[in-house]
Amino acid sequence: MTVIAQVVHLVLIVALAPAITGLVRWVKARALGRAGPAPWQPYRDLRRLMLKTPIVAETSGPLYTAVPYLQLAAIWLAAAMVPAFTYDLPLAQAGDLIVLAGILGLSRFLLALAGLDAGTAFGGIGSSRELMIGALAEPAMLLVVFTVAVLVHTTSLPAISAHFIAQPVGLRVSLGMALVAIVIVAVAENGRIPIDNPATHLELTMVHEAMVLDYSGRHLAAIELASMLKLVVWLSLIQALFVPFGMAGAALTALALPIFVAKLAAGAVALALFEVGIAKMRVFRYPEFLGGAVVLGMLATIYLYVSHGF
Amino acid sequence: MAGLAYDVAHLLAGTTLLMSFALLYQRRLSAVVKVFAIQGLVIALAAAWQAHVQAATHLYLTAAIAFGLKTVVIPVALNRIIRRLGIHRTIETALGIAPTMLAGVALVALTILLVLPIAAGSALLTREIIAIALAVVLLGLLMMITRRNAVTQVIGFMSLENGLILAAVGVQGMPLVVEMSVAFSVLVAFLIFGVFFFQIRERFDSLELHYLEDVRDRGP
Amino acid sequence: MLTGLALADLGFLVLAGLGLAAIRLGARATAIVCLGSTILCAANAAMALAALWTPAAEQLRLPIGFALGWTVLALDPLSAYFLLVVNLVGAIVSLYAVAHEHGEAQPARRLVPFQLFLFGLNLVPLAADAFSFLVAWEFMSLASWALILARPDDPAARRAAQIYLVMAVAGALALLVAFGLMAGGLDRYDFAALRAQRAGSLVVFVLVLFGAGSKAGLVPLHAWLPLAHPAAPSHVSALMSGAMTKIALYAVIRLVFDLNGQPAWWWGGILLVLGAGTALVGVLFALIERDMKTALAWSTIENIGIIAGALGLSLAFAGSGLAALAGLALTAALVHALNHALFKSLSFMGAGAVLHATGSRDLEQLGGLGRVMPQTGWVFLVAALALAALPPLNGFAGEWLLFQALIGGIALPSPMLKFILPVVAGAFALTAALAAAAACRLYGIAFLGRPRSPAAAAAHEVAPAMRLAMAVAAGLCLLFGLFPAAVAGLAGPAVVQMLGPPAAPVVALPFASLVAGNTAYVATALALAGLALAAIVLMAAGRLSPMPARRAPAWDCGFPDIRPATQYTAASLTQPLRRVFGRTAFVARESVAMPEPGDMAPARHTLAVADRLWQGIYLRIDQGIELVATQAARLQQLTIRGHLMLMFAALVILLAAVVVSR
Amino acid sequence: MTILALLGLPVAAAALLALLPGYRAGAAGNIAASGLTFCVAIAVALGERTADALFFVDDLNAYLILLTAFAGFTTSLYSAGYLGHEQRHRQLAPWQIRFYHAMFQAFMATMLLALTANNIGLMWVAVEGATLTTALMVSLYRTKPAIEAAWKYFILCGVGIALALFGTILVYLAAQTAQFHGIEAMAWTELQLRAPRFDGAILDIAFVFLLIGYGTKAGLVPLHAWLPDAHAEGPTPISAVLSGLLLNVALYALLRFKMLLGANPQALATGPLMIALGLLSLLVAGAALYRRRDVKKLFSYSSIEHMGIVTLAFGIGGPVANFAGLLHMAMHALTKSAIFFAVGSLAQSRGSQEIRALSGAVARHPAIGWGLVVAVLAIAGLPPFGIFAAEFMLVTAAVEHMPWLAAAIVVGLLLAFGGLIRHLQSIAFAPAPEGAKDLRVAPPLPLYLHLALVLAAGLYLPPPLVGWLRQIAGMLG
Repeated sequence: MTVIAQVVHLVLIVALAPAITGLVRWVKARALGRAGPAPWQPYRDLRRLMLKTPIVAETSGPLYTAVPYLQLAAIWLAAAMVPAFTYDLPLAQAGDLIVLAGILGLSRFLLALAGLDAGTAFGGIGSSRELMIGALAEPAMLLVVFTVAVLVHTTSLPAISAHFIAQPVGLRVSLGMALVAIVIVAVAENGRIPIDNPATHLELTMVHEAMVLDYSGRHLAAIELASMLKLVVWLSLIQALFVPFGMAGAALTALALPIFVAKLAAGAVALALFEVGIAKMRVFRYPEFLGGAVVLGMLATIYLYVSHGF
Repeated sequence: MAGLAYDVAHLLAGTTLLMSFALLYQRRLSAVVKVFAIQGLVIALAAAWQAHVQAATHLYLTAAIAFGLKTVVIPVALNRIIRRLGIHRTIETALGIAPTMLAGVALVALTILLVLPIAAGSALLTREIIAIALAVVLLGLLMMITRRNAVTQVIGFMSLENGLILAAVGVQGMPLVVEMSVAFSVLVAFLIFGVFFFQIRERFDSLELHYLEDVRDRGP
Repeated sequence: MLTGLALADLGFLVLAGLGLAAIRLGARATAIVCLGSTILCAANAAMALAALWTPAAEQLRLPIGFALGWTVLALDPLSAYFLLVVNLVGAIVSLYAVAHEHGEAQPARRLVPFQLFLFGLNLVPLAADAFSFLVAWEFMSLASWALILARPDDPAARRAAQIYLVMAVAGALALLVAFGLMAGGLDRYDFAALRAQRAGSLVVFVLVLFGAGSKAGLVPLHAWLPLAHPAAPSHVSALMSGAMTKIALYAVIRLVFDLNGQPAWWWGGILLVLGAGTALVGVLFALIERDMKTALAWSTIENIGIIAGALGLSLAFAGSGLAALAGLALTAALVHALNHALFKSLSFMGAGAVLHATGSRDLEQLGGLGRVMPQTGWVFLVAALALAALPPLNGFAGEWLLFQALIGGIALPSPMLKFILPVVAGAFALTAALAAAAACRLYGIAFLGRPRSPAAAAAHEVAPAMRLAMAVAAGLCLLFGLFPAAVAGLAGPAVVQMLGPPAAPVVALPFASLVAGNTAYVATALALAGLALAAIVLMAAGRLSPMPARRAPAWDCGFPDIRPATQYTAASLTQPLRRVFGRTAFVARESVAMPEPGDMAPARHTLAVADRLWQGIYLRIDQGIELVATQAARLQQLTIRGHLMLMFAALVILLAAVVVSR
Repeated sequence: MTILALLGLPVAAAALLALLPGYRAGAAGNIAASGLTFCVAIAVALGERTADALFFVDDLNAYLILLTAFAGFTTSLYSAGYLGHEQRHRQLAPWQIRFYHAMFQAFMATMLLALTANNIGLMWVAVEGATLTTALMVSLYRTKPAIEAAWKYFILCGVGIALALFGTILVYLAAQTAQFHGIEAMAWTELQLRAPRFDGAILDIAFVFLLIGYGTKAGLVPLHAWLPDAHAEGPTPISAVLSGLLLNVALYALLRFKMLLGANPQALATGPLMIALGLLSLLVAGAALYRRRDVKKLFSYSSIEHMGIVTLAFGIGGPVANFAGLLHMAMHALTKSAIFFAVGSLAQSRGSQEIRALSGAVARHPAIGWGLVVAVLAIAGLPPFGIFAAEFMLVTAAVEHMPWLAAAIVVGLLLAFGGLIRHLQSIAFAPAPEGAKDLRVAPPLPLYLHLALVLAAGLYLPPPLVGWLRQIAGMLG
C-alpha cells in the first residue's frame, strides 16, 4: 500500500512540477499587468527542448552530459522523501531532514561541477555564486531543523508531520521565526528573487542560469525539470513542516491529494506575489539576507528553550 | 692556657678580617700589596700560634709557607710585575670605596646571621672561626669583583685563600692542611704566572692580546 | 591475536632493515618492501577485524622497555578499531607507494622511515603502559619527521619539519605530564594501574587536549599540519592525515574516556566548542588555499574538528549521565574517524597522482585532468563527494550521526550547553556546506575545465599500482557510504567498552540502516531508489529525445575567447566566500594593480592570506623565544669579572636563602 | 689493590707517554693504557666494595668509575683518529701531541682519583688537578681564543675550587662539633656514619660553598661561563671528556655532600637549592641554544642543560628521580661524547666549526651525518634512547612531588629541544655552503658504539643493572 502511495507520489510530483512553475510565472505576469504564458507553457518548453539536438561543448568531459540526469534523479529522490498527501512513504522513512539536505546538496554540487566543466567564464560565475549561496543557506536550514527537532525530538519528516497533525502545537513565536527562516532558505535554494532572477537575461547577475548557460536540448530539459521539481520539494517541505493539515497517514483519505495540490498552488501564488513585491539583490548582500535566516533559526531555538523551560 | 689560646687566636683572626677591610679601603696599588703582605704575616702568625697551641708541628710548615710566599715572595713578585708592566698605580674601581665598604659590612652581617644557629661552645672556637673565615672569604671575593686591576684581583683571590687557611688551621687536627695549602699555592702560582705571561695590565679579561673583539664568543 | 599483531608490527622493523639494504638494490627491492608492508598492513587489518568480531581483552607483558616496569601490550576493542583504521590506510598507501616510489632518487630515504612510521602507528594502539605508549608516539613523530625531510633541499620542507617536530614533542611532553599526574605517585604506569585510580582530573584533561590535540591538529595547535602535509611525499601525507591524526584521537579517547575517569559535563563543552572552531577554521582555509595538498591538509583539520566535536559532545553526555546519547556521539566520532581516514588518504593519493603526472600541486596550473587521466579523475570525484560530506558517500554517515547527537543534546540538563548547541550546530552545518564548496573547487578546478598549463595538458595516467590503490580506497569509500551501519557496528564494541552497555549504537542490520531515536538513515535503500530514478530518467531521455548529441565549441554566451585563462580560477571560484569570511578567521588582502589608461601592461590581482592564529600565537612565541635567547646569549658576553660577579651573587643569595629558611 | 692499579695505570701511562716520541706510538699507548684502565675498572666494579683510609669503592662510585673508564677508553680511540688528522694537516706539532697524550692520562688519573678518594680533601686535590690538566689541554692549540678560553676556565674554576675547599674545611669543622677528629673525620665512609651528630648549621653553610664550588665545575648556571668556551676551543676529544666525565665527577662530589646533609636531621634540605640551580641551568642553557654559531658551543650549552636536569633529578630525590639522575648521567656522558665525536669529525672535514659552514652533513658524509642526527635526537630526549627513559622518570617523579616543577621542567625541555632541532636541521639537512670542500674523514667507530649503548639502554636495561641502579638510588635517599 505504502509502495503504491510512493509511486503515485513520484509520478504526481514530476507531473505537477512544470505546472507549479508555470503557475508562478503566470501569476507573476498577471500581477505585473501582463498576460503572460499559460501555466502549462513549461510542458511545451520541455517538449521543445527534448526534440532539439543537444550541443555539447567540445571542452567538456563525460561528467558534463551525465550531470543533468544525475541531478534530476537526485532532486526527484529528494522530492520523494518529503511527505506530500501522505506521510507514510517508504522513502521518507529511509532518510530524514538531514539526509534530505544532503541529497539537495549533492544535486547542487553536481551542477556546480558541471558549470566548471566546459571551462567557460560564465559557468564559473554561476558555480561560484551557487556555492556561496549553498554554503550560507545550509546553516539556516539546519537551524530550522534544529528548532523543529527540539519540539518534536526527531528529524524524521513523517514523524514531524504526524506529530503536528496529532497534537497541533498552535502558533508559536519560534515556529514563526523558523518558518521565515526556511522561506528565506527556500527562496535562495530555488534561485528566486531577491537572490536570483530565473527570468533574467543579464548574464552578470545570473546564478543558476549562468551555470547551465552552455546546456541545450534534452540536457537543458533535464536541468529545467530538476529546478521545477526543486520548487515542489521546497513547497512540499514547508507544508509538511508547518501546515501538514489534511495530510493522510497510513490510511489514505480521499481529500488528502486535492489538499496537497491546493497547498502547492497556494505556495506558488504566494511565491509569485512575493517576487513581484521586491527587487533583486546585489550579490554581496546575500550574506546579510541569509545571515538573517541563520539568526532567525537560532532565535527560534532559543525561544523554544524559553517556552519549554530549560 | 685555654683562655690565652682563645684570646690570641681571636685577636689574630680579627686582625686578618681588619686587613681584609683595609684591602678594600686602599686606593693605591702599592698600598694594597703592602696590606696584603701584612695579612699574610698575620695568617702565618695565626698558623704558628695554632701549631703551638695544638702542638701540631705540621702547622709550622703551613705558617712557614704562608710567611714565605705571602709576605715575601708574592709581594715582591707583584711589585716587579707592577714595575715591569707599567701598571697604573691607582686602582680602578667598579664600585666606589664607600659602597664597597658598606657591602663588606653587609657581608659581615650575613656571616653573623649564618653562624648564629651554630651551637655555641660545642667545640673550641668553632663559631668564631667560621664567622671570621667566612667574612674573609666573602670580602676577598668582593674585592675580586669590585676592583678592575688584575693585580688587585689576584690579591683578592689570595686574600680569599687566607680565609681558607684561617679556617683550616683554627681547628684541631685538621689533616692534609699542608697538602692542601701546597696544592693551592700551585693554583696561585699559575695565576700570577698567567698575569705575568699574558701581560695582563688592567683586567683579567683583557689579555692585552689585541684580539679580544673577535674572539669573545664569536656567536651572538 | 595480540601476539600476531605484535609480531606483524615487528615485521615493519624488518622491512625497514630491508629498506636500508635496498639502497643498493634499486627499484625492484623498493617495490618488494612496499608490497611487504601492504601485506603486513592487510594482515593486521584482518586481525583487528577479527578482534572486533569477537571482542576480548588480551594482554602481553614483556620484560623490555621501561627500566622500572614492564612493557605491556594489550588489545581491546578500542585499540582494535584504531588498528583497523591505521592498517586499512596503511595497506592501501603501501600499495600506492609500490609505484609511487618507482624512479625516485634515494628510495631508502623514504622507505626506511615509512616502515618505521607504520611500526609506530601500529604500536601506539597496542601499547598499554605509559612508557611504551610515549615511545611509540614519539617514534611515530620521528619517522614522519624524517619523511617530511625526504627532500631536504627545500627550505619550506625543513621549516615544516622543524615546526612539526617541535610541536610533536611539545604534545608528547604534555602527555608525559598527564601520565605522571594520572599515576599519582604509584610509580606504576601500566594502563590497568592508571585505570584503577581514575581521578577525573581536569588538568589531565587539558594536558591531553594539548598533547593529543597538537598531534591531531586541533585549532589553535594546528600550525604544523598545513605545512607538514604538503611537504611530505603524497603517500606519506595520506598516512599522516588518514592514520596519524586518528591515532591522536585514539589518545584522546584512551586517556580521557578510559583512563582519566568520570568527566564533568562542561569539559565536553570545551572540546565541543574547540571542535567546532577547528572545523570552521580548517574548512575556511581549505576553501582559499591554492596548493592542492595544503588545501587537503586544512580539510583534515576541519574533519578533526568534526570528530573532536563529536567526542566533546559524547563527554558532555557522559558527564550528564546520558549514556545512550554519549554512545551515539562517540559512534559518530569513531565512524567519522574511519571514514575520514579512507577518503582523506584517497584524496592525498589523488593529489599525489596529479603531482606525479603534472609536476604541480598548484590548482592554478591544473585543469582538465579528468580527460587526460580519467581513472584518477573518477576516483578523485569519489573523494571529492566524500570530502563534501554528501550522501551516499562515507563522509556523510559520520556527520549525520553527529547532527543526530547534537539534536539529542536538547536532553542535556545544562542551560549553558543548550545555548551553545544551536550555535555549534550552525557552525557544523556551515562547515559541511563550505566543505562541499571546497571539494567542488578541488575537483572542479583540477579535473574539469581546460588545462591551465602545458604540464597539465600533457599529463598522463599514473602507474597501475597507484590507480589500483586509489580504486581500492574509492571502493571502500563507496562501500562504507552505502553500508554506514556496518562501520557503526565495527565501532560498537569500542563504544560499549568506553561507555558501558547502554551506549551501544543502534544498528538495524537488515537494511544496514543507522538509527538514532526514531530517525533512520538507510543509505542502501536511498541509493537503490536514486539509481532506479536515474535509470528512469535516462530511459525517458533516450525514448523521448532521439536526436544524437553534437559536439561544438563552448558557447559561453557568445564570448569568443577560448584561452584557458578566461576560465574561473581556484582563487576566483571562492572569491565571494572569501569576501564574506575574509575578515574573521583569516586576513585576506586583495589588491588589484590597474595599469594607467593607455598602458598595455596587464592588470594584476594579488591576494595575500594570513592566518590570524599564526600571527597571534606562534609568531608571538617565536619572538618571545628570540628575546629570551638573546638575553641568555648575552650572559656569555660578560667579562670574567662579570662572571665572577654572578658567582658571588649566587653565593650570597644562597647563603641568604639559608639564613631565611632557618 | 685493584684501586691502586686503577690509579697507577694512568699515572704511569702519563709519565711514559710524556716521553714516548711519535704520534703512532703515543696514540697506541694511549689506547692501550685507557683500555687496560677500563679492564681494571670492570674488575673494580665487579669486585667487592672496600674502604680503607684513602680509597674506597661503593656502588655509587663504582658505577661512575665504570662509566668514566669506558668513556675514557672510547675517547682515546677517537682521539687517535682525531690527532692523526691534526697531525697530517699540521695543526699540531709532535710535542703537542705527546703533551696531549700525557695530559689525557693525567686527566684520567685525576678523575679516577676524585671518584675513588675516601677523603674529602683528597677528592678536592684531585678535582683541582683535573682543572689544571684540562686547562692545559684546552689551550693546546695555542691560538689566541684557545688561550683566552683556558684562562677564563682557569680563573673561574680556580675561584670555584677555592670556594669548594672552604666548604670542605667547613665540613671538617662540622665533624669537630661531634668530637670527631683526624684523618677519619675526612673519610667519606666515616663521615657518612657520624653525620647525624654533626652541627647542622655548619653543614648548611658548607653545602652552599660546595654547591657553588663544585657547581662551577659542573657548569651549573650562573657558574657556567667557562664551559662553552673551554669546550669550543680545546681539541674535540677533550670537549668529549669534559662534557662526559668532568661534569659528572663534579656532580658526584656534590652528591656525596648531599648524602651527608641528608643523613643529618638538623641540616637544611639540600633539594630545593639543587632544584633551583638545576632549573635555572635547564632554562637558561635551553634559551642559550638558539643563538649559537659555533657548533661545539652549541653542544656544550646542551651539556649545561643536561647537568641542570641531572641536578634537578637529584634535588627532587626519591628512588625514581635518583634513578633517573643516575641513568641520565650515564646516558648524557655517552651521547654527548658521541655528538662531539661526530661534530669533531665534521669540523675536521670542513675545517671550521661554524654551524653555517657545516651544513649538508647528511648529504656529504652520510654515515657521520646520520650518526649526528641520531645522537642529537637522543640527547634531545626522544625515544627510543636512554635519555628519554631518564626524562620520563624525572618528569613523572617531579609531577608526583611538585607539579609546578614538572611544568617548568617540561617548558625547559621543550625550549632546549627547539634550539637543538633548529641547528640540527641546518647542519644535517640544509644544503652545503657554496664551494665547500670536504677533507676525507673516516666515520668514528666510538660514535656508533655509544649510540648502540644508548639505544640499548632505552630499549632494555638488564635487571642486574636496574637492581644496581636502584640500590644506588636508595643510597642517595
